[in-house]
Amino acid sequence: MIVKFKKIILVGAVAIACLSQPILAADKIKIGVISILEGAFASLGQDGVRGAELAFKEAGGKVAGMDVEIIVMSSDASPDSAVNAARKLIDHDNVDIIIGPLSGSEGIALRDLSKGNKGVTFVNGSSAAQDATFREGSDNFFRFGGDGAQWMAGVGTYAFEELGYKKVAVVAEDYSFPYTQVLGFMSEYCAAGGRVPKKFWTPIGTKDYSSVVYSIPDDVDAIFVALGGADAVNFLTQYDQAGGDKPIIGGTITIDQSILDSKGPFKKLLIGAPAGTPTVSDYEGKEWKEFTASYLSNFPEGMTSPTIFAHHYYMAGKAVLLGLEQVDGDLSNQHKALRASLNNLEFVTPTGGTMRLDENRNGIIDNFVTEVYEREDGSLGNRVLKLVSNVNQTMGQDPTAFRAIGAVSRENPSCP
Amino acid sequence: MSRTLLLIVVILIILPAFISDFWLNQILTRSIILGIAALSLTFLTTYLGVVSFAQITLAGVAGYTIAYFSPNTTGLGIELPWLFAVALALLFSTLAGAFVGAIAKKSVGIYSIMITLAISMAFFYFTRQNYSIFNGWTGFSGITAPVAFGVSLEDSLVFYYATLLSATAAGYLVVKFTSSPLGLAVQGVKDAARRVRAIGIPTTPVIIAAYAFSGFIAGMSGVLNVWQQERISSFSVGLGPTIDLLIIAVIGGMRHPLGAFIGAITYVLIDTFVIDLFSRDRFNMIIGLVLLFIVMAAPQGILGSFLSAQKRIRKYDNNAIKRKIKNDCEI
Amino acid sequence: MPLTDGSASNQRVALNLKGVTRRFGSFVAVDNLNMTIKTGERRAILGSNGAGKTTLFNLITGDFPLSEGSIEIEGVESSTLPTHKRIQAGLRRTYQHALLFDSLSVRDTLLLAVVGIHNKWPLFYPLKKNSKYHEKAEALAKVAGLSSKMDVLVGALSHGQKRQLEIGIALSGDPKIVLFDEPAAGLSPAERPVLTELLLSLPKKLSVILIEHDMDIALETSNIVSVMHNGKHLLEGEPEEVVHSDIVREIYVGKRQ
Amino acid sequence: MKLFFIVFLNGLTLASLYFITACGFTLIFGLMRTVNMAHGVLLLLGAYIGYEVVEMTGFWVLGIIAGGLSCALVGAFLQAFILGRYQGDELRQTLITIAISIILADFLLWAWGGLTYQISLPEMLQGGIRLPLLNVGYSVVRLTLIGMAIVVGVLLWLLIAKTKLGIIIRAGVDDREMLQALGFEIKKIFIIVFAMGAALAGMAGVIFGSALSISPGTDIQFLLSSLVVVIVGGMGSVGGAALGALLIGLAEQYGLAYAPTYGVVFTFLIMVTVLAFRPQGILGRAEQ
Repeated sequence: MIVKFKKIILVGAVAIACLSQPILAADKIKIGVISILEGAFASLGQDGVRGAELAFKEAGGKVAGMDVEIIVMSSDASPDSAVNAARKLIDHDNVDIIIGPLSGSEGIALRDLSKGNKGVTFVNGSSAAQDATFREGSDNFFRFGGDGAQWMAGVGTYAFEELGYKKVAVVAEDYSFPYTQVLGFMSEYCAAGGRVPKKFWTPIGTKDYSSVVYSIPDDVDAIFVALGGADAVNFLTQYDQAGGDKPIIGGTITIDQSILDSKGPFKKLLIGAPAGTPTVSDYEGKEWKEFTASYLSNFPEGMTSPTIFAHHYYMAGKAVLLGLEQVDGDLSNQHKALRASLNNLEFVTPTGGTMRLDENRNGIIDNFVTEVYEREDGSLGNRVLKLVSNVNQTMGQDPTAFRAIGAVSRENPSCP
Repeated sequence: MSRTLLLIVVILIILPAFISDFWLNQILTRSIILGIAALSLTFLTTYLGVVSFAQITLAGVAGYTIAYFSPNTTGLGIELPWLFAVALALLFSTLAGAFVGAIAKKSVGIYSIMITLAISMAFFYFTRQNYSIFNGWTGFSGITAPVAFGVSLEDSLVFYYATLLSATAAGYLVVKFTSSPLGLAVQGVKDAARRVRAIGIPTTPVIIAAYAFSGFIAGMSGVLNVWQQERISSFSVGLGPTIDLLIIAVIGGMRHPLGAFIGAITYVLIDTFVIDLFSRDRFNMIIGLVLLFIVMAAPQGILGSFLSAQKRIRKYDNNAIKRKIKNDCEI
Repeated sequence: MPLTDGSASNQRVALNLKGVTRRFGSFVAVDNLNMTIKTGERRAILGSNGAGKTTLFNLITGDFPLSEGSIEIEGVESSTLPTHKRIQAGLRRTYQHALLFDSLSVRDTLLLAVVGIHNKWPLFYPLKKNSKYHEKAEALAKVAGLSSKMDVLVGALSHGQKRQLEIGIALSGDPKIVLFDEPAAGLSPAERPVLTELLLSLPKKLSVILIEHDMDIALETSNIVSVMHNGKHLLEGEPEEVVHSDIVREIYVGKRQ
Repeated sequence: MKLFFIVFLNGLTLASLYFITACGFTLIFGLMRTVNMAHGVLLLLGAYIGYEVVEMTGFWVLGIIAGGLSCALVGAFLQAFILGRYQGDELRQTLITIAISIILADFLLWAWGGLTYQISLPEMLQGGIRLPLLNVGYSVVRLTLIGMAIVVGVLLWLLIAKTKLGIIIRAGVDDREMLQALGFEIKKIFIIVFAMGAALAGMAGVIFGSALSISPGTDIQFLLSSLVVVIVGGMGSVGGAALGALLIGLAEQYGLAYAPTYGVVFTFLIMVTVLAFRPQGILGRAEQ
């Protein structure tokens, strides 16, 4: 027993020695980046990380005379994993600022986490659920890229007025981001006089949409599709195979370049499809060309042009750098100065607009109404139809009225 | 072993004085919570002889109950005094355990694996799709640990001790349960179910009781988990955590309640630091390889291998010591 | 060596089997079997391997459901009762191949056996060290000759000790009918007289059915003998009479020569 | 009413797909009592390899063969060098297949990335035709699935009922010890069966990737659907797999059409109901 006792004490002592940590001197800024680096969204998440890294590379890896250390953590699209990643960054790596996350529900989770971690400033990556800032906002959680509803600005009006679609059916995934996108589309579309008789909320990862395809009412003029990745490919393929010929209106990630680059006869359905997005990969603007060139030279292994994720993580990184520069790296008093400077920040975005925050710490953005077109080589791309400037979170509507619509859900909004 | 256990507990009590908050929250506390969940699995495996994939589901039932009946930022649910919420959570997880037992009562071996896996997936999809109780994909967030008897469980040190106390209680309950007549009957069912009936004890209630008890233990972990994570969602009851729990139980070894906790700390360390040591992209491969290695090389898990190695060494000592060790190893 | 007096006809019926039949697919293991066991009766069942003897036991205890027929235990129709209810009604059995809880100790096994036969089973609370259940378990161990092995794991017992434990379990509570399935199988010549002694010392009011291939033990401990062949109950009678009947010579004794 | 019939057809075609994907799983389980948790990832592997081959050669059938063959090789390797050592230790085998599926899935993500792949169909299977009575367009490849399922089912039935290997397999389902006692090289037979099961998974993957699409995560979905199909139909029975696939396929499609939100849950409810009343599955034999 005594031998055993000694052994245990020894093991315990070694363990304690291993566990104790040296306290680091604060002569550098630590920034954590959370993105999805595993599972189906991994390649998108990697592009998000590239965006953030690009911002810091352009700044020479320094801000306000201090070194910037970047620590990347992976989540897996689940709110739980995003929170775990953030906890590790906060408690273990002692980061000052967190950039991320990528997807809707993760953003809501980090906003809640931020409330209990006032010593850290959270800058959202590309997560676009409305509620992350609009309801129950947190004063150390900032979002420069806007939400999924803002990303649809202009589309509803365009569909009703320019394309003359009187009735539209909705097919969308069943979680917070598509809810927000549908809200963005419908709030304009319904106000313009359009009707949405039927909404299909399908579980994410649904493979077989055939029964949804056949349930779409015959009398609608178009289908608003807010599906991402494989879901979009599957739905469109099956719709095409079933002989479907209604025009498509795309959600922001439905007309993503990765889907336009996928192979299959379904693509002809997409030609001419309008969509809303804050990021157009082959936008002709000067700032965007510079941004793309910088992206390509820094990441030759990256995508052929920056995705919406790279774009938004880049803006987050840029905002952080500008804010830190303004306050000269002063993070005292729970980042009070930095927060104030972020709230008042104005800078030129890669799409040439001016980024600034509203009172909910949510970006007022420039949004594009785009159209899928066939390039000369037969591949598909997006071209800009319309630029909608200064889109705020209430889509230009009266804030009180907008808020009265209530939190987005499967049933809300509704205009059958 | 009981003396060793005592020592471990003493070390765990003084440990917080030496470690950072991160180690306390994210490594120790999280390990112990996972360990309690794994204990509910190793209990079933060791004493009833079935492998249940439904333990995360049972923990989830308790977790969702706490979320629903506590203040949260979701706008769903009813606020109850925390003691009521905890009592309800444990009641529901126990009942859910009984339900799983009632469905899986006739199944052993791989059949029990498949059936419990299917049940847990049904629950997972249900939570993901249902918004009126479970708030779907997003789940509940902003749940905070209560102030219990004047101290706030939100304080990480207090919470750590509460967790440690719960783990000790869970271990004690398991030991007590297994030596009660019902616990003996559970072990009897594992060895020879027909004989249990032939001494006048119906096996169905015994099996259901074992699952219900495991539900209670899993529920303890579910409650603590929600308080620590401050959130719960369909992901918390998905296939990932379900398989993780099995990995934990296997790594630690299923022969002794302590194995669950050894497996948990090992898993948490890998989970937390592999991303630092190796490429973050290949994290799952590392986990898979570790699991493969342990299953192939040390089927009794870390604790099991340690115990049998210890036995091999002591074989050469005199008989008295041998007997002592034998007793030690079997609590 | 009759153990009961001659007034068998006045005795109560402990176990009544009527038209008991069990089929496995097209194979009839027990075929329309009738048998009445009176209280205090000691009956040996003879028959070659595959005659359906053990299946009959499994039917009586409810390990297998009946295909046809009925079973009355102590006057109560029990054909559809689950095993544990029949046990609680006073039925006990041993298994041919010891069916025991290898991971429990002898004490725990006997405790379970004692606890199990109670209708309101005190399963849920831990038993106190000196409770009546412990006393009863100790008593059973004494009968079975295992008092010194109380804390040994059943898995570590010798073959003979396991058989003793089987018998100990079968005598727990207040048994009315005990079915012994080849209790002497695998026992050494030295152990056999001990078993005979044990069987002979059973309380007089106990009804016993014994399957045993050891003729000496079977005849010595029984006062009535049944012969089964191909699932059928061929005949029953006084031991001497049956053993010397032509049928038995042909199907059973004949085979041994 | 029209919708009702179309959804029935959808259910039937989806059931065909489920049947094809579950066959390998139930075959391996039936003979070897191995719960092959790597079934889904083998399916994904076959699909990726099939994709590459179809892209390279342009021949769809070649893709199916390549997908099947490569999985057969991987399966044979797994059984010969890893799983075979623990035959009879079912829990450990299950755990090993879980570990393998984690490793392999990560490898596939590394090799093929997170994008969605669709395997190009031959000209004649592309697009849709108009169904006569219902007067709606319907995908040709989906209709073909019914035929494929029948072919797979019949071939498997012939193999099991008519060939010597089949007789051995059936004997093995009933009594593994007997096989060994009769002097069959059970190790070799197990390797062959596992390779066959894996090949079925691989081919199913290519078919799946052509009819729908594949991406990381497909493996888990199909492991789960195979599991449910096999549990409902009866573990280890090909007929059971067909019946289970039919039930699940129909439930899923009717769910999707009439109650999209809880469609997935229906599937699992059917399973729980079956389990509660018939734990061995509808056509399965009782566990012992």
